Amino acid sequence: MLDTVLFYSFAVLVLGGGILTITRRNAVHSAISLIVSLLGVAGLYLLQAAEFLFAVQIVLYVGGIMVLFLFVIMLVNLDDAAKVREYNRQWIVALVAVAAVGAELGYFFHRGAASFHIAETAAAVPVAVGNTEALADSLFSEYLLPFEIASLVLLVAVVGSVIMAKKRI
Amino acid sequence: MHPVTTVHYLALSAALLLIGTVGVLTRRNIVVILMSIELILNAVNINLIAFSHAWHNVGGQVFAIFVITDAVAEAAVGLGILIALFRNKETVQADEIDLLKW
Amino acid sequence: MNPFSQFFTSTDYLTIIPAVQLALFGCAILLFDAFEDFLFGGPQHRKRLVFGVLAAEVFAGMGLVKQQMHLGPDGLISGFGGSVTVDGFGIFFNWIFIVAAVIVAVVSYKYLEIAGEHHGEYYSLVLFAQSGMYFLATGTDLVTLFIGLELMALCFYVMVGFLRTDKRSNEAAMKYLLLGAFSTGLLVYGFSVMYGLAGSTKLAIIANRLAALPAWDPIVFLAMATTAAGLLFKISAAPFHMWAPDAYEGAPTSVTAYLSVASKAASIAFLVRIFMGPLAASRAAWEPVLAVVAVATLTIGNLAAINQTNIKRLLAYSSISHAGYMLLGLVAGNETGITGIAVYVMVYTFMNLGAFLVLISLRRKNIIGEDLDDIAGLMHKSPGHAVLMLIFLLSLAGIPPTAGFLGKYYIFLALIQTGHYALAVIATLYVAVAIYYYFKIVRSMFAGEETEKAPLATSLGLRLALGATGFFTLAIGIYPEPFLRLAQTSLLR
Amino acid sequence: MNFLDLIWLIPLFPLAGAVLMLLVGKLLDPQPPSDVAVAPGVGQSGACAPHANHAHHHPGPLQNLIRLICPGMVLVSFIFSAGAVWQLAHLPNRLHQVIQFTWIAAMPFHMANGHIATFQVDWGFLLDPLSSVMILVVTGVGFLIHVYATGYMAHDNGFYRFFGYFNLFIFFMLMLVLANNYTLLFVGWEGVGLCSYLLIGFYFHKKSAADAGKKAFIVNRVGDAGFVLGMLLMLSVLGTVRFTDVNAALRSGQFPVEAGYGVLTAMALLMFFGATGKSAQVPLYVWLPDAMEGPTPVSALIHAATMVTAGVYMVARSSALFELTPVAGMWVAGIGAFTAIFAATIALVQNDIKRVLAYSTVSQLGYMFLALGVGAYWVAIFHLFTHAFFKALLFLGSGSVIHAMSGEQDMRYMGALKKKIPVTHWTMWVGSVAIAGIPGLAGFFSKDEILWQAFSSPKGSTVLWLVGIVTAAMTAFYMWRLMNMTFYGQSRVKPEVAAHVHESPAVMTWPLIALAAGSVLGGWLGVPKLWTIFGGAFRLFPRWLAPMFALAGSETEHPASTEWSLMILSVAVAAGGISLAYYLYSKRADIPDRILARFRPLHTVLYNKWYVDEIYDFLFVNGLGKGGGSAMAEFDRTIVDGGVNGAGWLTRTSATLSMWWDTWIVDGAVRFTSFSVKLLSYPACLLESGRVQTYALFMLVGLLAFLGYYVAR
Amino acid sequence: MDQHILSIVLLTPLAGLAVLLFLPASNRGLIRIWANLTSLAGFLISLPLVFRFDKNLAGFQFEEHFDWIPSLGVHYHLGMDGISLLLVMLTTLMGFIATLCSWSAVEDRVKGYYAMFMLLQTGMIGVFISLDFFLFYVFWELVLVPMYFIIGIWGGPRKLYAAIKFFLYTLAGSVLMLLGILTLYFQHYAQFGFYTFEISELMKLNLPLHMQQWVFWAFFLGFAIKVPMFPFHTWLPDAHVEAPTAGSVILAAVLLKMGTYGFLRFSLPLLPGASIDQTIVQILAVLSIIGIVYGALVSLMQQDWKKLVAYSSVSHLGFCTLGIFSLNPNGIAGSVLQQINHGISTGMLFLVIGVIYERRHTREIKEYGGLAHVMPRFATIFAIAMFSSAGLPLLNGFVGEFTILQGAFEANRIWAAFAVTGVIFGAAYLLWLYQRTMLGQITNAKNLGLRDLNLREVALFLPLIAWAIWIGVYPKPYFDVLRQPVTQIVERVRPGYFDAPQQAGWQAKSASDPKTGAPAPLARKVGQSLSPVSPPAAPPAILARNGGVR
Repeated sequence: MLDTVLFYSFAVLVLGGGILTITRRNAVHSAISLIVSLLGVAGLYLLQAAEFLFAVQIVLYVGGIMVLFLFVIMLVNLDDAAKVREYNRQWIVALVAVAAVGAELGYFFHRGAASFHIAETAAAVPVAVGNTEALADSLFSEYLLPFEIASLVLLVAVVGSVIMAKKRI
Repeated sequence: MHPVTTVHYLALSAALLLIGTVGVLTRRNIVVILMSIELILNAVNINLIAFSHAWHNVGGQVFAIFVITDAVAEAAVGLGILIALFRNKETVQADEIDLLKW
Repeated sequence: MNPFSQFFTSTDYLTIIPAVQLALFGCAILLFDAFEDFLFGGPQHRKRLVFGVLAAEVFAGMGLVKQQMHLGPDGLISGFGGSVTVDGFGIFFNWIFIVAAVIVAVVSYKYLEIAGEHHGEYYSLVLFAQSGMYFLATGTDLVTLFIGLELMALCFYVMVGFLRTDKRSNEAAMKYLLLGAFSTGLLVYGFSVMYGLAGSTKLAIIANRLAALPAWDPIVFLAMATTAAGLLFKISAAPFHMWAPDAYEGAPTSVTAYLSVASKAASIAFLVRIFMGPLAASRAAWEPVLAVVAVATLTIGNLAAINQTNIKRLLAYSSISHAGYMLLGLVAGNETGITGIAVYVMVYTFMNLGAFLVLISLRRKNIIGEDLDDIAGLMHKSPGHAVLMLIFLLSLAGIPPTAGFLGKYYIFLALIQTGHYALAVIATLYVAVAIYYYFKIVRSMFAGEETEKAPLATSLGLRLALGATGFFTLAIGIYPEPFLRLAQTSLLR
Repeated sequence: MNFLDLIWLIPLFPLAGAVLMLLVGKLLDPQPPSDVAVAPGVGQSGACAPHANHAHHHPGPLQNLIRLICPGMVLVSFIFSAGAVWQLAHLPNRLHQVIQFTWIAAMPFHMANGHIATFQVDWGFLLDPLSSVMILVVTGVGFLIHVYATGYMAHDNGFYRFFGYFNLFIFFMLMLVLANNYTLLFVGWEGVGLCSYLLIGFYFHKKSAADAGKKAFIVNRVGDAGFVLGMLLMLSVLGTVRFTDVNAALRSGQFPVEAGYGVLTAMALLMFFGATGKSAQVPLYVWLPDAMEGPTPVSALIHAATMVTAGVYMVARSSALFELTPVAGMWVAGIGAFTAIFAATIALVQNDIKRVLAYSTVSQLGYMFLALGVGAYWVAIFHLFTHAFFKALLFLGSGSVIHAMSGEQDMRYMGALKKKIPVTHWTMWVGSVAIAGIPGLAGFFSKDEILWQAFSSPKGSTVLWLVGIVTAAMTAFYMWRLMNMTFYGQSRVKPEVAAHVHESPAVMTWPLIALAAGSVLGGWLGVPKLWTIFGGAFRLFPRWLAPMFALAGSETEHPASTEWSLMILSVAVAAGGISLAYYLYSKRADIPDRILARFRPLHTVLYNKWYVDEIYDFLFVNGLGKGGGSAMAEFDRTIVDGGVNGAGWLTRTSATLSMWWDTWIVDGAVRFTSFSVKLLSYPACLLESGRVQTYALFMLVGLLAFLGYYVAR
Repeated sequence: MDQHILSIVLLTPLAGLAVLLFLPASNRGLIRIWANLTSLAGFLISLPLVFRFDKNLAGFQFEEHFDWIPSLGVHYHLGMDGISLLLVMLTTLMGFIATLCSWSAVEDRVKGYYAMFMLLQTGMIGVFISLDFFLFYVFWELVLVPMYFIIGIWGGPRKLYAAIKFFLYTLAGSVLMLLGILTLYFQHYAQFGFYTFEISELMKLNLPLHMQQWVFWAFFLGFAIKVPMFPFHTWLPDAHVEAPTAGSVILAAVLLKMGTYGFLRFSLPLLPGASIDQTIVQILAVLSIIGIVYGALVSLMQQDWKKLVAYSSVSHLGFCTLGIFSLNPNGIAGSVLQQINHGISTGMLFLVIGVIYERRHTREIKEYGGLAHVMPRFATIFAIAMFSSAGLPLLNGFVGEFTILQGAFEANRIWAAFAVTGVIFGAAYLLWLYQRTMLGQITNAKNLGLRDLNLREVALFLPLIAWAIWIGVYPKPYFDVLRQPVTQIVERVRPGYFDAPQQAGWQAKSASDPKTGAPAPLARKVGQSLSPVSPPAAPPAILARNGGVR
């Protein structure tokens, strides 16, 4: 029951934050709303027994968003941003299309809920170790390779953003 | 009240996905578009975590970590490019960058 | 005994040798670049870094050879608990990447020097992107594939925007990144659903699980549709193609070449892995979807190319249409079709690279050299280039005895074999449309009058690369047997 | 010397002459440098005189070589022919065939009855009584006309060219008559058409001449199409085109007349259609009068004596076929009779001396077909034979007149020439008497025989006879109108011409004399059966041809008195015509004008040749609204402006339509396709708006469509 | 030598091309001489084919067979039968003449021009001697490119439009044809278990009728566009008008024959069921007849000299296709012969146009008139070309047309009746053209100073005229050469065609065994009651000098 209440609360946080993110005229407000939304997601992680990710989400991700936020401040003249049009010309079409996709997704989940029943009833493997430990186990054995690649990804991200952002290299 | 099932999480994630999509499609400010993309990736993460929970394996969580990594990397590079763009064009409005067309 | 031995055996290592080589050399180049003054006396000698790339490719190639020699009895080596599987398919595609990377590397320095953006990071990005591709071609785990894709994509975002002072380059990179990220979102959403259905990220397990579900299961379809949206974006299939012309046009031409060839090849490999792997069981559901996409891609690519006056953009549209042909191979989906894709990718590599190389030669100081007018009268100015370009264009159009014919031929073959007659007819008719715009270039080259007299840019690397692409474009067409055998090794087991 | 086995050489002599002339003739007969015809108003200076087309130049000494070679070749042919015919007479079956090689050696085919036969055509020659008559006529008369032409053409440019064509014509004509099968006959058939084209258009700087040549060729082609189809039908039914085989098949009794084989009738009519083209019968006669644009020797040789009779020869050659198809025979007779009287009416009022003769020729050819139609094949050939003499004579005579008159052809500007050109006069007098049908001269014998056969043959009828006799009267009248207007009465010669009137040189008059002799004597080879006193020798002609026409001569029995009276009637009619002409044109020259005034509409119609050319123009040539003119000049203009002369108004309209169709519909469809592809390429481009979010929207729409596909499935 | 003679013939132009590439582009004289030498060598080298060809052998001769792409079942398989022989000889001769006629016509980019011709030559020869469908297709497409350039670079004012139209049109057809080829390929695999493009192998297929029909239409598109048959002909006038003279000559003389050759070599033998299908035959015959009449009618209306001749090609090729789809020996043999004839006569007509174009640079008919006065030699040669084209007996056109008409008549009398009108129109438009340009008075001062043909130009025509007369007077060798292949095709399409009872009687003396061409025993089946014609009681004595026909 508590789960349910918490789920819905977080859901409101997530969706509300999301909606605010995309509707706030001021980009800084958007960023703050995004943080709210991300926090909601973090809450959901907690609900789903993904404690490590919860931590990662808050520490890393939200921190990362702060970076974004700073960039925004660095880049955009807020006064100017407040004056220009917020949405582009195609927003109605876009909304209709998104609504249609939403309806279709609803249809799919409605029709296909059964496909997940197997997942629901999967034999519960007792969690012998803590979440973080299990994650680490998995990450460094089964997912060792992606982990290594991820390091390259981050390297490229660093190099790339430096190349792009620096005036002279 | 129904118990919260995986499908609930899916619905939530789908809703977030759509919100992010709306953001990508309608907002003019590229920074906000990047934020919307973060929303989309978070929707994916909700999915992954929910499935991970349902399947009682951590594969989904690990996947989510990589998605987060990717989100960060993309954001970094995206902002880098944005800076380069801003330096040349003095704008961050998505529909004002249309030098290349047709 | 090494404590890591259970996670990182020599077999595991064997499966990733080339990627490791590439990544290490990439890092090394970064370092060398950082100390260039100290190491080789200044930025003017930066082009020596090309040798770093070449060395990396040599090692990567040796790695591939080693892998080839150690293929198991079932024709594959699996490593990292099934995260990566080296098989003929992967090796074949990696050779393509090597070819593309070598050619791009040796022709880039001149171009970048002229453009004033010759930096060492470029070469490491080429290598990092290639190691991403490596995992696209060999990955058998959703996570590996995903992260490999991102590695490649990120490198390309940066490379597309490499001309940082050029508005068009900025814009191209920005667009590519925004759309790329969006498509990644869709793709990974599909992956998450797939994971949800199977409870695992290993393709083999997913395949087993999905095979148990009905072909028309809605959630499978959902997973397929979102995954497809992401993947089709990468190969620039309609209606996910729209980034391509802009990105191709804005990017440095050498990057465009790399992007249009290697990135597309890697993505198509990825696509084949997913659709012929986990999604194979629901072929009935996706075949018509992909068929429509393929036709739409052909249509958009060919039609839009007709009006172009910018050769680069024209070639961009043409490469969209080529994606359509490759997709048709997947639609046919039998052995011939897969071989056809492999053959197509192979010939496409040479001919498309070749065409872009000619464009690179046209880029001179103060001359962008991308417009139809810029190539006008090329026959007078440089008959060699003109004839080579003609060969590439003929090949792109699929006129025998050039390589391109063989690629198209295989696709038609597969379509006919699987009874897709209507698709075959459509595909063939678009050959005629394609001729029309390719010959706009030919016409300009041979019948037009020169607009300027400046000699073409040239360098040793460019000459060698042009020669090699020209040679292979003709050789595959005239004596295709060894190349076909090579492509046939790529059959998925 | 075995001439019989050398008959294949007969055509080759003139061919050799032709080849020689056309290849090296120019060396023998150098052309004057200013031999360029330039339209008025064009040209750089006075250096090119506008009257260059009439420039007389004085021949070089080598020209005499041509005079020797070309007629000489024909003479050699004549000698070989005569030798061969002489030897043929000694063969029991009077048939000799030389097959040199297989010409068209094509493949087997299925005949109409499902049997397999091989389509092959010999390069072979057949000498039998029929072809022997023809080769003698062709080489004999041809030689005389050659000789005449050496004089007549002496001052023309392109002397060598003329003789080259002339010899070539003889070659083809000999091929035509010597061929042993229809297809080889067709070679000659087309070949003479070609030479006719070349020779009519000899003065090719004259547009009217070039037009006439083209008209002749194309009208002939129309007939040829029928001939070709007839041949194909023959192959299909009989499996062969070789005369001997065809005749043997047809006479084998497999196709009894009673059974009424429609296919044979079709075959015969198709052949006959071909003949109407070549032999200038209704409806395809229109080219012949125009063909008079050619030099006069050409008119004499080709358009009177030989080529135009090819149709007669061909039908006679196919007698076995026509025997089996009474319906076809009826058509032949009917068309022949109609043509005879029709052309005669036109000839009554023409003023151009050559045109009178041209219509006369058409009329006489009508007689021949009349004879063929009623089954009197030998008579047709007989008339062909006699006609060759007197009509060639008349043409050459008229040529001599024209020569004397410095090119004047209009009889209204002649008169009283008898004294000035006596030889011409006397020879033409003989010819005119002969054609009029006065006993003792050639024309009488053949024409009277035709009339008699038309009356008495089982296929004949009183109507046909009546038409024939009326035509005979007209013939006598218009010929003597010609004689009177030309040689007698008051001189109307223009003064500037009158000074130069002179008799032609001997080289021209001697052939006239020779032909006149032929016109007198030729008829005596076939005197009427009634004239028993002359005995068999004087019926050599029917006897000679008898083996050819198995059923010929089987006329129904009539009392001799009937025949005598008819004969006397025809002579009377002829005499009447001559007298009337004398009275009207020599004695009371004012009457014709009054008659003309009285019957102006009729005269106009006749003068304008029943407006057939105009009707054809109206129908086939786009002379719409221009054809009504009454003056010759206007008529010419009609043709000139007609453009597709002889090809036709319908043709032209349909060609225009086709062209329109091709441009706008067929090619239009192509261009529309490419246009629409190009058009469609704009939306494809415009999708690329450059706005990144539009791109994203399209991606979403793509996804939407994917999912929608599942939903809507 | 004999084993590789076809390869040698095929590769001679390529060898010439290889050398040409190393000649300096500035030295035009050298390039011209070399190009002419090469094309002459190409012709001379092909001559032994004629002498070594054994007309009595069934099947293919001079065969060469190597694996080319074993994994696809593609072979380098060359071979020649009578049809190929004639067309190859036409190609090599016309190639030489076309090269020679460009001597002074082309001043611009001479090297490229000749290079294109050599490439074209190889492609065309290859088409006619390939016995592997894949190889055939490669050559088929190879031809397009040089032709595109010849039209597109050295052509007239609208050359680019014409060139791309030519290319697109023929390419569209041929790629569809490729689909047909692939269908056969897979059907063969399905039936025999291995992949091959060998024609001889594909002939063993046993296809259901509906599939044959589909494949037939696919082939049809490829071939009909090339021929071109109505309504696919519109590329032809444009291409001809814009092409340089030599291009027109080759295009008309050889390239179009690739289409008819395709019908003969592939459509009929590979798809006998569809080829005999009444609907298909009717459609094709009607299209052919429309082509004959329509092409002639449109010719009548042309104001452009070259366009007129181009449309006349549509008409003539209509005869060729009509002959083919008469589906009997005479139709087919006549068709092949007519293809050669058309090559000769239309080639000459285009050369004629080229000569005058070189002097006056216009092809408007009304610019001319009375040329015979200033150019008598030219006028003579034009006349011969014209009459050859109009089908005058003793020139080549007649034999072909007549044989075709015979075949058509056998198939359907109505066809022949319509087709024969083409003969009339043929004379009409050609004579009219001749009259408007050659005869009459000179109406344009510019024409006064035209010079007559020089020796080189006369030399262009002489071999063609000689050939025209040869075929016109003694076509037997051609029919002899064609007998075997045509018999095979007919046997294939209409099995038992030759088993019909032999017509007895009149022809007995000259009848020969249809299959072997050898004299048959005097098969006199006396008393066949079914036959309306029975042997004569006593055939007329024939004193044939040579004792009948061998």
